Amino acid sequence: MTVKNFEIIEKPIEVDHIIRKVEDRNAGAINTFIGTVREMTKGKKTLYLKYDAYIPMAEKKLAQIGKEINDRYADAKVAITHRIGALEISDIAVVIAVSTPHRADSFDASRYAIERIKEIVPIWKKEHWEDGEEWIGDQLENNAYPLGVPKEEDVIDD
Amino acid sequence: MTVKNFEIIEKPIEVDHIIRKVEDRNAGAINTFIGTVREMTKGKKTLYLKYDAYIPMAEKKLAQIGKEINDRYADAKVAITHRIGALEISDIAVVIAVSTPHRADSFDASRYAIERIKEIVPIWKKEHWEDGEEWIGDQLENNAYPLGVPKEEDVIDD
Amino acid sequence: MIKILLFAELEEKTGKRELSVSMEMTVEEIRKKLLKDYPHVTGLASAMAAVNEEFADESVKVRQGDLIAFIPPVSGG
Amino acid sequence: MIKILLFAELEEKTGKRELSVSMEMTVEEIRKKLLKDYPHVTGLASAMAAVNEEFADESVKVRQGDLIAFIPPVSGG
Repeated sequence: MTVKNFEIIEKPIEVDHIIRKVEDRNAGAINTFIGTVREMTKGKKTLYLKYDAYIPMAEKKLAQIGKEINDRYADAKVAITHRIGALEISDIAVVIAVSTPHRADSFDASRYAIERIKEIVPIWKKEHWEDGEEWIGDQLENNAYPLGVPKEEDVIDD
Repeated sequence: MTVKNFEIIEKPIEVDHIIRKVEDRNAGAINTFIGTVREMTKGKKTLYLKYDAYIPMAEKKLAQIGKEINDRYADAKVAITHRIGALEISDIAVVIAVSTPHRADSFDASRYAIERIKEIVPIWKKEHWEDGEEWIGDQLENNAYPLGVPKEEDVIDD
Repeated sequence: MIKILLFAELEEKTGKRELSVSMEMTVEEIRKKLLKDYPHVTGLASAMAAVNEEFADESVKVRQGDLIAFIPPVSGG
Repeated sequence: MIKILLFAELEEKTGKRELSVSMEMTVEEIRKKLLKDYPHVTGLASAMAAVNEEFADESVKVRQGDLIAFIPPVSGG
């Protein structure tokens, strides 16, 4: 079976499975970032989320992030899986695992990965609240908006 | 069954089990730091490690680190388990899991925890190489050494 | 034929995930055509474009068989 | 009685994990006594001390029933 280190899936993500992909005899550290569905954001109660993706491009962009990490951090191994579809509160949306020989790099590379996901990976989240629903956009405020800026309520810092 | 969030154990650590301890409806992020046994350190090949601990004090100090994180990061949940005994290459020595509402805090708190472990938690590692063995000391270089400094080869930055 | 993909609020507001045009055009020209067809979908103006799964500038010429996607601000993670 | 715990290289070099003294003394006095009994265990001089599982200064008086531990530089993680 081929192991895919950069994947978009529709089923629940098994964290252990992602961690196993980055195990290495010369790793001294594995940092794992798990993004989960939070109930309250700025006083608003989320009921559930829907994620959609441009799957082939999203997997390519996740792999690109992995490559960027390999260029920056010696001997890093990276695996990223993002789930799409309907997610409930506390469900895992994304798991990033990075192993490196030394611990500082594992933290920095994992952080780098989640920030890059929010910049370049074509995945979208639609929040469903009690009183409505909305596609959430641009959580970084640093994309190009040639014709306008995102509304304040769109900018979520999670 | 009582859940112990700060534990020294002698059996393999199950990462999923530690992550489950910090799940929370208002967590948007869970950062996990996993410390593993690395084969090569500064060109020297480790065969295996032995960890020892002053168990009751070590568990108290882990809990203290959890409290320090709660004081610094709003709504954080923390769990730390450290394994002792004989560990092979790639075995997991420590798992730190921190959940927070927002991602930046989860990274910072998890990093804080591992640095503090290396400062205040009475756990010791003995490295076994092909040509000898040694208790490793002071990986941070900032403890008090009233009567001498650690030898250079003792200072490992993992 | 050139296939056009729309996502998230672009898909929702146009009611289409997939469209097509027959003529070769630049990214900019395709964007303008879509904005003319769907003037209420203002997000089309600010969406990034990708040609064959790579982000592309406005000046890129989209050829027969190519795939162009309009990518509103992403929110994965 | 006061119980003394030694760990890692301190345990290994003295050959003892546990010792005891009968008289109440300060941390400093217990440390000096150990260094006199085990002069080759130089790590005793620089180890941190904990009384009843909390780090303690040299001046702390160790009472009957207390537990003092000498803690060489730690290396967990």
